[in-house]
Amino acid sequence: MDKLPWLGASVKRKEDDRPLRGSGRFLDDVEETLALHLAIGRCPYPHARIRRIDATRALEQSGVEAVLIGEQVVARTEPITVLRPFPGSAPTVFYGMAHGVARYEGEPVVAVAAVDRYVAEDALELIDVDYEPLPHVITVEDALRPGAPQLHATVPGNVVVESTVRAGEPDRRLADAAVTVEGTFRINRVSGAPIETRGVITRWAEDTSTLELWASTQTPHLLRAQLAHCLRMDETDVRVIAPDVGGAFGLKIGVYPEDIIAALVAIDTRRPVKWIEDRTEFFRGAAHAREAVHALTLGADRDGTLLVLRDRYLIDLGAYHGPLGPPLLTSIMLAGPYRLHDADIHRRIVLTNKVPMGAYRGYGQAESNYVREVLVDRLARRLGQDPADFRRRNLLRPDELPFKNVSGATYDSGDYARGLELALSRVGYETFRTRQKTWRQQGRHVGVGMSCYVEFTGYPSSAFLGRTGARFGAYESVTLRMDRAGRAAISTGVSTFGQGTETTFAQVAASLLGLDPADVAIHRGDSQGTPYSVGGFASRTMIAGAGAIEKAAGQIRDKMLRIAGHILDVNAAALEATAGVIRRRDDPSVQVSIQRVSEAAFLGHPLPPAEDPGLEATAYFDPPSSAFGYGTVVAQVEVDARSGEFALQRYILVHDCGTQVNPMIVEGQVHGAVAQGIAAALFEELVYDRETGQLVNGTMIDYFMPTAADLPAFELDHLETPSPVTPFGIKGVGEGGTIAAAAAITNAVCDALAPFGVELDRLPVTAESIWRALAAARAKG
Amino acid sequence: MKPAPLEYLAAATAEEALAALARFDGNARLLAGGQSLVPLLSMRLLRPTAVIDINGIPGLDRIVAGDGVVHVGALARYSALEASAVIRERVPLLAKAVPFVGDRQIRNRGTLGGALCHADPAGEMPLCAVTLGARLHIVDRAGRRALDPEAFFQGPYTTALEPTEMLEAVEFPDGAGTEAVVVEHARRHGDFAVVSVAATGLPTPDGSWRWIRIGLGAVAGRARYARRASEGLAGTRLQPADIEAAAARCLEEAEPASDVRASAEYRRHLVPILVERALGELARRRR
Amino acid sequence: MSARVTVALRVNGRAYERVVESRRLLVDFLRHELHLHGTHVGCEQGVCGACTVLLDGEPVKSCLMLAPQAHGHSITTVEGLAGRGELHPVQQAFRDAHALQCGYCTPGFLLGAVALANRGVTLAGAALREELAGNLCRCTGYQNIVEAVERYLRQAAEGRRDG
Amino acid sequence: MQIQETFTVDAPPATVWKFFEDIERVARCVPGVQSVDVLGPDRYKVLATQKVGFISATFEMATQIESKDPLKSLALSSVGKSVKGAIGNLRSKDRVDFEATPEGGTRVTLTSEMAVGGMLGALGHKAIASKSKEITEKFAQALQAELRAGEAGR
Repeated sequence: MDKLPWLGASVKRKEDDRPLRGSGRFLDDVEETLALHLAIGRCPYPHARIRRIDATRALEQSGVEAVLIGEQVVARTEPITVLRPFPGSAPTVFYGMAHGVARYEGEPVVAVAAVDRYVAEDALELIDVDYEPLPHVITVEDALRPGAPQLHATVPGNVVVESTVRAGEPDRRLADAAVTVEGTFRINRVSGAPIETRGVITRWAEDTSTLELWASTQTPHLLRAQLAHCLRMDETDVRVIAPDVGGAFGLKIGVYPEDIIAALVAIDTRRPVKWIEDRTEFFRGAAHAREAVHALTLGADRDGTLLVLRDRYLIDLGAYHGPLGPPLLTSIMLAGPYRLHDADIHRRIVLTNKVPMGAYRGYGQAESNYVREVLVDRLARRLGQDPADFRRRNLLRPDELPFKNVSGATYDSGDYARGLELALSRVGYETFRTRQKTWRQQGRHVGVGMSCYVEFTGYPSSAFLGRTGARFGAYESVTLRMDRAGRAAISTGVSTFGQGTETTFAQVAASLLGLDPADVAIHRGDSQGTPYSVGGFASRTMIAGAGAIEKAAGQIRDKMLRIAGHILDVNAAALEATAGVIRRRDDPSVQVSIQRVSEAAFLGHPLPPAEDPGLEATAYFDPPSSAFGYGTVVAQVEVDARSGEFALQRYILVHDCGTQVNPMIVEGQVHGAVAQGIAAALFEELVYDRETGQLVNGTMIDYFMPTAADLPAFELDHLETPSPVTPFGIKGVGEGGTIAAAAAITNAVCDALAPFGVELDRLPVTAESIWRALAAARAKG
Repeated sequence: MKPAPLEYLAAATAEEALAALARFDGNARLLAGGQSLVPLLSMRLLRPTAVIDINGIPGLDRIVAGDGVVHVGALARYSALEASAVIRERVPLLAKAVPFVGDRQIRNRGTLGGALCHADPAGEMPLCAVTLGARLHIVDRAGRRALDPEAFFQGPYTTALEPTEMLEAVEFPDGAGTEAVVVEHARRHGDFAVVSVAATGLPTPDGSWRWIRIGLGAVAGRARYARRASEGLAGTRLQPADIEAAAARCLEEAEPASDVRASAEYRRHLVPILVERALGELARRRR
Repeated sequence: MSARVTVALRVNGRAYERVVESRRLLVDFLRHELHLHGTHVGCEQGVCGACTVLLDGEPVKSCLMLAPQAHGHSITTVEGLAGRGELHPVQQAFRDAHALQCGYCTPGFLLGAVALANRGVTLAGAALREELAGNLCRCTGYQNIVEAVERYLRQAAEGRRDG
Repeated sequence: MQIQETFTVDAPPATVWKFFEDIERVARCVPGVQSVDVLGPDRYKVLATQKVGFISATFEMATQIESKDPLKSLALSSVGKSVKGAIGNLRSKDRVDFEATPEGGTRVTLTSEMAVGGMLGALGHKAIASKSKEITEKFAQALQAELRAGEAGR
């Protein structure tokens, strides 16, 4: 392969100009002069029978055009499909609007379309819904109790699915282990909380019976597939367009009830319909994430060799399967970067009367890392070992890779211990331990905590996904076309939500075609005119997208070389494309510009005999394997042992995401993920009142998203081990930063308070939770 | 969410505002900085028939010192308090408290009077008013009255203000030469306090302190002046034992509730800690 | 006094006069009546700061004002920062430092930074982070935003010294 | 949140029970209740205004008698939404238990569980908790007063 000049370059982003000038086009920036605006009435109760809806007074209001109720939605649509159901799951019938029974506070019950949002909200107040509140369940433990309220007749006992992963001889190992530690951990329910909420615009064309839907989505094609199914339409008759997306983080995957509602209202009224989610709706409608309870056991030899892992965990799915499905990676990544052959992992996915769970950056991986790494530290303490030494002993070595973990995932490459050592050296670990003793004598409680992770990025082939029941593939696709001026254009179904794909895709294409990234235009996010696409999630876009670009660009480059060879009268094999020209490798003075070659392809001459006009290729790439990033976080905290208050003084992350297409963007992705990791570890939690079943803090006022003043400066180091199994050695990078935060900080606090024997087992870690843990430790003596 | 229908009136004078309040018969709201009022309108938790914008009333934001008091007009914005040399020198507690309020944008719009009328139990402005023993000057069409903070604040988000009355100004005692400290524990920067403590006093040349006053925020339905603790410190040198005793007394004032920010128990735990921290800091300020 | 009132104001130097519903939020007025879409809505609860504009030169949250309140005032939105084809120095600093990802919160940060420079403030580190705490960003972890604003404020200070 | 109030009156359970069969009279003891209309057997429409701080709302509630165990207990459930003031929903479950005291009086135990929905519930969480406690207390006081007045009038 020719060398790739733009791979590894910190090219400034193509995407930046629009939002910097305020000329970005986000969903609500798409103005529709004739549009109707939707307001959605939502169930105020966690669980209620809807006995009657009377919209008479609302329909009499001037400016009100239509009212939609659940009865109509159920009659005219199919329930929302699950893109990646857990194999064997019992279905939870989830329509675009509740009919008969609503199962979470916030479930759509009625919609009003009016000339503007203000009027629509006025009308909503005039609709009388006769509710009969039903008994509800808020915690997974309550949901499993005999006699608990049942959410769905299809799901007896509220357990959607129960499954086990076993490897080796876990029972024997547990019996043999010289030391075992157990812990029960509660992981908080959080929200990805992009600054732009969700939104949708629908247009119905009566003449062609086709629907156009603009949505703030990560997955235009998957949304189209699900929406068409729900509306009983053919995909071809549905077009989905994602404009600029103001942050997504996993919760903008697939179809949501509001998409279906807006489509039906557009069909009924023959008018464009706009729905912009407000923040109060967001916290009661957009996917929640992470909540789980784990009972984890680890066993080791006397010398500190990790022998076995056992987990019994419950995932709180909320009231329905969301459009994507529950996290699969919790089980798959529980073993982490350690040499572990024996495990027994038992999972139950449980229903509660809460907002359906969905994906969130690090889906499943942040959860399993937290429980494992916190318990690893406890195990090290029990053994009287330094937590760094314990990890050194058990981390997989480069020569042991590829390594198939207890759940069947195959780690491809990396030097896990090197990441750990680098992170430890950044904090000055050995010196720190000495200074820590001095500080303790002075009454200061400073601690360092570490957390090591391996990160599953990309999907290992469509066939693998198919075997696990997914209704989408692992591939990504592009159409690449040269224009007569010699510029390239990429059409991709991936939308732009901050991840930098427009720039990195251009860098890969430019490198392969001998162009400057500025000469590669990106058309994205429109299901019409782009090949079938899966979308931007699961840290898969760059891996799969680069593969598709490589194939398409290869075809175009070969054709350009043939045309250039014809023009220059040189064998194409002797030519190369670079810096805007095609030239002889051995004599660069013999050259023709790419512009001229493109023009020839456009005009149809001069072309070699039997060569078709045009320079255009569509390619799909289905990655054969996943690639595994890895890294270590080291956090340093100082804790006030009286009040529980603490300061996060340092946050060091060393990570390896393989080949970096654009180091500037990689660093930005890591920063953002780290901030979200810290946010979920220290600040954020969606709190439900167990008795009333209501969300207590569903506003930005009470959901504590951190500000610039709440986060430290992050210290980042990179390793770069190209993956042997992906195009250009790329590994995904968007999610890694979230994974190790909670454990590293928890371990740092426990380390600081080790003289008191403090153990923390719930998130978020707050001054109050530390104070409680201190009190518990003191009570234990 | 969007506000429900309402009428808007921009009052050019206090008389106009008061006349409008009377005309709407208790169903109108005064709009000052709007930083608490507008979100409540948007969430449709408040739906007055009208809002009466008092931002255009001249002189309502005056800050002047004289006759042993500092007069601060109800419309004085946080940013004006931050920038005011009079406040810095003569009501240093207020100057110390303002940076804890919200964020830059909020401080550019929010007003002292608005915050007092909102009467948030965790608010910094009620805390200052209570701690300093401010006088709140109230006006309606019939005349004027002045209230002490204890009489003005009646409970969470509840004041003695009648629907036809307007808070016109606040008088703080001239605190030239006093030192002041505000200490807070919050869940994130700029967030409502879990517990806040205000402490102020006048250091004397002999090393003792006079006019010590301690206030507690977010530990009851309204901000509390810790009278017993404060009086106990008069004339002391704020030695560690004095401070500890005062902290213990402050705890007696606390009747906190649990909410999403913290439990009542944790608030109680924090009270003496933050009081000690505030008084310790105050002691170190002695010139 | 009525449910509809006339609002006359200047936005980005240009005079506008419109009759609006009294209850209309300033941010909705700017976005949907004047079609200045660069000012974004993130919460309508006065927290996220995406709707930050300059009111007579000072940053305020336009979801916390009713449109009629802007009568007689001068407003700057992100569209008013730079002319066609060029970037304002603060925009350039954000681009250079990779201080934006999805870009939804960006206009609010830009306007806050411009107000700081106009006040002649040069801040860095923790003090700057506190100054920026009225704007939430979910993509960048703030790291590069802080760096971009530091860089821009330094530059602006140098410009003042040289000028 | 469940709130319980207990008081004792000097009248025997039979007298107390009789009073409680007149739901309209009982409902008027709830602070803030403006009107009670009979919708049908054991079904009522109750209009009540509640104020927490500067926020007030008038709720239109459908109240139903869920169970009656003469001389022993009575259970009511109410559900409704605000028709004036702050937008919100409200549901409550109330239960009254009667127990004869050795002195010939009746111990009345009032158990109330109230939930306020929507933004009102979310924002006023803390204030509403103390408010519902206050309502229950006042309700108990008013009942007691009514019952005692009844005794006096006997």
